[in-house]
Amino acid sequence: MTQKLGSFPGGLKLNGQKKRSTQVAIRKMPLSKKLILPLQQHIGEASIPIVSVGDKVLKGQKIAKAEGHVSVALHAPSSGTIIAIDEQPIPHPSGLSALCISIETDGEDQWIKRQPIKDFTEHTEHEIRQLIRDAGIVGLGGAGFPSFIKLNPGVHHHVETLIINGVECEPYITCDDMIMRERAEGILDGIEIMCYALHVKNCVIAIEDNKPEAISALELALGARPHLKETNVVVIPTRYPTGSEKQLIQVVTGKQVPTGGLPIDIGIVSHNVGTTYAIARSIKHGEPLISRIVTVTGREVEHAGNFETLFGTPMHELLEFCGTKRQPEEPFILGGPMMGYNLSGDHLPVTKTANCIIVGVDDGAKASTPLPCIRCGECATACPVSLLPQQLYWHSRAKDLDKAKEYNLFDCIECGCCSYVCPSEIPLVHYFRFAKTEIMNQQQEHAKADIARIRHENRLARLELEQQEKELRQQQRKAALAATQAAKVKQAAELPTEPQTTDSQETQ
Amino acid sequence: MLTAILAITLLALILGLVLGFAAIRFKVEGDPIADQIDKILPQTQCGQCSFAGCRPYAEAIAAGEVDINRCPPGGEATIHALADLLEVEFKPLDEECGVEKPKMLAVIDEDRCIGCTLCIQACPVDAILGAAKHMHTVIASECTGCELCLPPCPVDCIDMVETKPKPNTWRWPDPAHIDLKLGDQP
Amino acid sequence: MTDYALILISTILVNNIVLVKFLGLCPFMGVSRKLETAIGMGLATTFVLTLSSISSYLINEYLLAPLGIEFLRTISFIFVIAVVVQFTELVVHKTSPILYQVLGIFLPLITTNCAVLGVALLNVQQGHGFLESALYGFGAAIGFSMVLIIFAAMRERIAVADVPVAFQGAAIGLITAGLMSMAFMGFAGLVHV
Amino acid sequence: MPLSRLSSPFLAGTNRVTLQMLQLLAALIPAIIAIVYFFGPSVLITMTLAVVVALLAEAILLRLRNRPLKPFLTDGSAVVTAVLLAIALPPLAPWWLTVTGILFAIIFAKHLYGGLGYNPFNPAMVAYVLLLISFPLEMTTWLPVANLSEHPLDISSAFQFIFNGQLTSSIDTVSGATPLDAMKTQIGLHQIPAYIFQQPVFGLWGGKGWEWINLWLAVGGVFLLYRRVISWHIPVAMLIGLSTISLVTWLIAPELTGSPLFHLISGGTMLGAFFIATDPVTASTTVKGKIVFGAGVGLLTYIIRVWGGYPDGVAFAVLIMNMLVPLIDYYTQPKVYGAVKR
Repeated sequence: MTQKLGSFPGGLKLNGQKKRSTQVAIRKMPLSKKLILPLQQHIGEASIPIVSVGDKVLKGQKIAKAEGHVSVALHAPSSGTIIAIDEQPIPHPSGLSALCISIETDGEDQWIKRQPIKDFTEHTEHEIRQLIRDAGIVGLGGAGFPSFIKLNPGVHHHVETLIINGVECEPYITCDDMIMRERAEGILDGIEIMCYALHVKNCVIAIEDNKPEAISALELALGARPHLKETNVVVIPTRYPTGSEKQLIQVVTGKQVPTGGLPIDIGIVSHNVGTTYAIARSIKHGEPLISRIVTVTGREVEHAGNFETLFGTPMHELLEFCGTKRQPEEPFILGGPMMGYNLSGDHLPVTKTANCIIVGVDDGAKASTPLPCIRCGECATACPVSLLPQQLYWHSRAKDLDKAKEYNLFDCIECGCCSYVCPSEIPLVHYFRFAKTEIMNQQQEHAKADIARIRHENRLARLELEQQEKELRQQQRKAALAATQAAKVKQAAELPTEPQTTDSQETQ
Repeated sequence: MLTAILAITLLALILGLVLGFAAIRFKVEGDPIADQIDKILPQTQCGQCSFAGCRPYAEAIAAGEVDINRCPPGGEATIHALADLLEVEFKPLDEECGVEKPKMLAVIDEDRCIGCTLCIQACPVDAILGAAKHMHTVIASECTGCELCLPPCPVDCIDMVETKPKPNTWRWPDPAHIDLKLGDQP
Repeated sequence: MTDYALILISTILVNNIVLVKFLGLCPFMGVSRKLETAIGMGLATTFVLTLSSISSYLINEYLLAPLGIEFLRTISFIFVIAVVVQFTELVVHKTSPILYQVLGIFLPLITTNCAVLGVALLNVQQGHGFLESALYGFGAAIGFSMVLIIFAAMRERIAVADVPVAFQGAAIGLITAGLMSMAFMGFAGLVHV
Repeated sequence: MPLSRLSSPFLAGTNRVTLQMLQLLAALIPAIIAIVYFFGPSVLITMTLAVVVALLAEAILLRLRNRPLKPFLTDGSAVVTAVLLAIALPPLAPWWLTVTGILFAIIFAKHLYGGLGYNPFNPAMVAYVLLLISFPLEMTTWLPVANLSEHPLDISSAFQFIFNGQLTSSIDTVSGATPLDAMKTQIGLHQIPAYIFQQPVFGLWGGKGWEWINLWLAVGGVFLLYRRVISWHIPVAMLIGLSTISLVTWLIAPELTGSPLFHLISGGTMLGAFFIATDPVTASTTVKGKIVFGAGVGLLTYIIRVWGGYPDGVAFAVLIMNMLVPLIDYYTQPKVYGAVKR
């Protein structure tokens, strides 16, 4: 059933470089000695540790609980003992450190007792969502947004379409492709659970036309499940960045998510195929999210491919396992070549949002000195969100952040199309990221300044009040004194013979 | 000659009337500009601009008595914002008021604090918790780094600590500075 | 009717008060730093210029001419313009205090704006009737505001350009104004007034 | 292997400023050949002189502002400005005219604003207008194409004329009006266009020789469109703008000026539409803005040509629209994805 497809402006035709890592099936990364688990592996509040140093934990045991609404739990990827809960460098463009739990594995890899659910329809949607939250499931497409929130349609929203995002439009990354080829059954189980939780029937699995094997695998699996007749595979023309949530919604349904709004506002929910599979595992097999498929590829990698890797595995072990010719501290890319960021630390752990590691981009950009912007408008034509990157660049460079906000800076999805087509090779996305963090920092500063002003004004008011009370008390005392003195003088007038000096009391 | 003088005085009379009427009709009260300026100032209430707090400094600027570059905590960004608002030329920070330094937080060394409450009275935003003869501590989220609590402390147990950026408050480096030297980047 | 249109075209485009007749240059340079203030100044000047060119015509026609005291023309024109500007200042102060603060000294400065006095005197010199002098004042003001707004938008962009330090600010502004007036010479001869 | 970018994206396309400028120069070659064919080789001399002076001025200025020389000299923007100015100038323009023009363009119109990318006015047109206003005589003396075909001008005599002013070969009259100029002066004398067209300076539809130059410029322009160096919005908007207003006035008052076709292929129309108005630095950048910009240039060109004081209005029209670009860009922002209401 070919649905009429919409499209979005701009975008790029990129060389997929996918063949490199899809020749071999998904392999399992052997267990490593030490696992480092950052507590902040998702968007929202970091989770709070519930274990202490020295505890023995089993595989799949919860070691940190969710904190606040937008947060999920964290589980031990393998059995062992907790050796440290301290600040460790985490995979982040800043290279800074954050609170992590380190586990020394004992090699037994012994599972905790799991409660798989045979028939999820017996549970209410709320219970299903709680189970998914307790299993620590987050969006595996790269953002890491807690999935249980996107499974809650809320009171006044009716979900019309569930989109399963198997587009994977960024070059080099193939983890979604391989998971669709080898684990189509698991994905369909996940779809059933999500359709139940969202009360939705119409489900679309969107796949780019450069993944024929994945398309056939899923269509075969769908054939065997007649009750999923409302679910169908939709083949999307290959174009970057179709995989971005808003652009995919525009292609599949032709509708646009309002700025600052969520897809649920127009009755659409989208999930990554990896997340769908993880949801199925958490409900049907009671397994929390403790590992994910990571693509390791690039010119320097001998056995490029996809690896089921436990979270916390140090990246350099993964790279050595694939035979990468790389000196320590040599930079590599985490994520895709268009939206990922470069890291160089060796002991950085694999986290829930690490979908791909690239060592040596083949057709990478050459080092160059950027020329000034000639306002040619190529970037505006290439922008899938129809922004004006040349104006955003102009104002971000001038640090005129209000103007940058006026030109919808925060609608920029940082896809990199503008930097790609820029004839002056200006790092446009870098300017926009700088402007965004500057604006956010400024907003925090203003919020703090407003609080400081209120506290200052309250303090002045309080001091004012105390001052008035002191004066009041002084007046009362003076009045009382005057009264007593007057009484004395009257008394003295009646008994003229005994003059009394009263000034000594006053100065007391 | 007489008619000329008469004509001019007549003209003056009529127009004077018009102006008098207009002056009454368009009376203006309050000074909204001072609030706008106050909104821009960083509210550290530190007094480095030689005014008792940010509000007095804002009122002085609105009245035009003082320059816009006397606020070290606000630094260049605040001066740029004030220059934009008031349509005046940007002037670099006045050295005499102090130099722009990264945001600092006051921390009390708990071994040496004797609970004398002098710093509590000095803090313009009540960011120090404690009572007489009891341990004092600074509320980190409320401290504006104005350093007013340093002088009154008899045992000098308060020192300024730079705030370490965390991954979610980290800011991307400014590409404008590294623009031309990009070639030799790693 | 067509000659009214010709007056308008000639005052706005052909001999534009700022770029061709080089009148009213100080507010032109002073208030063109930001677009919003330029628009505010444009409106204020249009209001003042139209009003003052009408009132200066009336005074010249019904006060100075019958009494034969034309030699008082300049002083009385200045007088009227000052009053109109003071009136405008009160109105602006009341309606938008921000514009009042931002225009600052340039609002009272309209009194000494040579364009305003220039238009009044040119009206008399060219013997315009009542409607003609009103149109002439209005056209000159529209010309002034239009060029001021265009210039302000350009200066906002140039303010961020990598201009050599010696030329930043008013210097590059003057050069840009010079190039603009060169471009406006294209309209020369458009209308034979 | 170090990464070449500080942050993503790490891939990059092949589009470069230098490539764009080279393709623009390539697109000009057929027209240059036509000019040499009709007006003799003098334009080649003017062009080389302009390019040399332009690069020299650019080098000195970059040195003064201690900017790296190599990236800015090789981006080709100075060469393009020089070539465009040389084509716009009369073929036998004296050397000092070209030098003053190109120096003014590179120093005042470009580097004073910060060099490539920051100048609000098109440097070539600023120089052309400066020369047109300051040296009207030299700027309006064109070799009449008619007698050139009888005894063509060779390179040495052209060189002689450009550098020291006298003419060795037997051509007596040097000064002759351009077709546009001739049309305007004749109209001034209340001739009707049909009769004016019989004069030798006019060819089949426009000026003799001029029509071919404009056609070859249009061919170059189409090549640029095909290579996506320029977008179609500005040239199409300008040509449509020009032809609609000329069609309207031609229907109402045919005696006022020549036919729309005449205006399309005479003077600097095609050069303006495809090569000058589309200069990305000084033109509008938004899609709707480009259409407004192009239409504006077309309208103003026609108004100045027919009612203005100067024979060809393209230069003035481009400069005036360059002035309006910041305003146009501000008011023609595209609708952003998910914009609820604009």
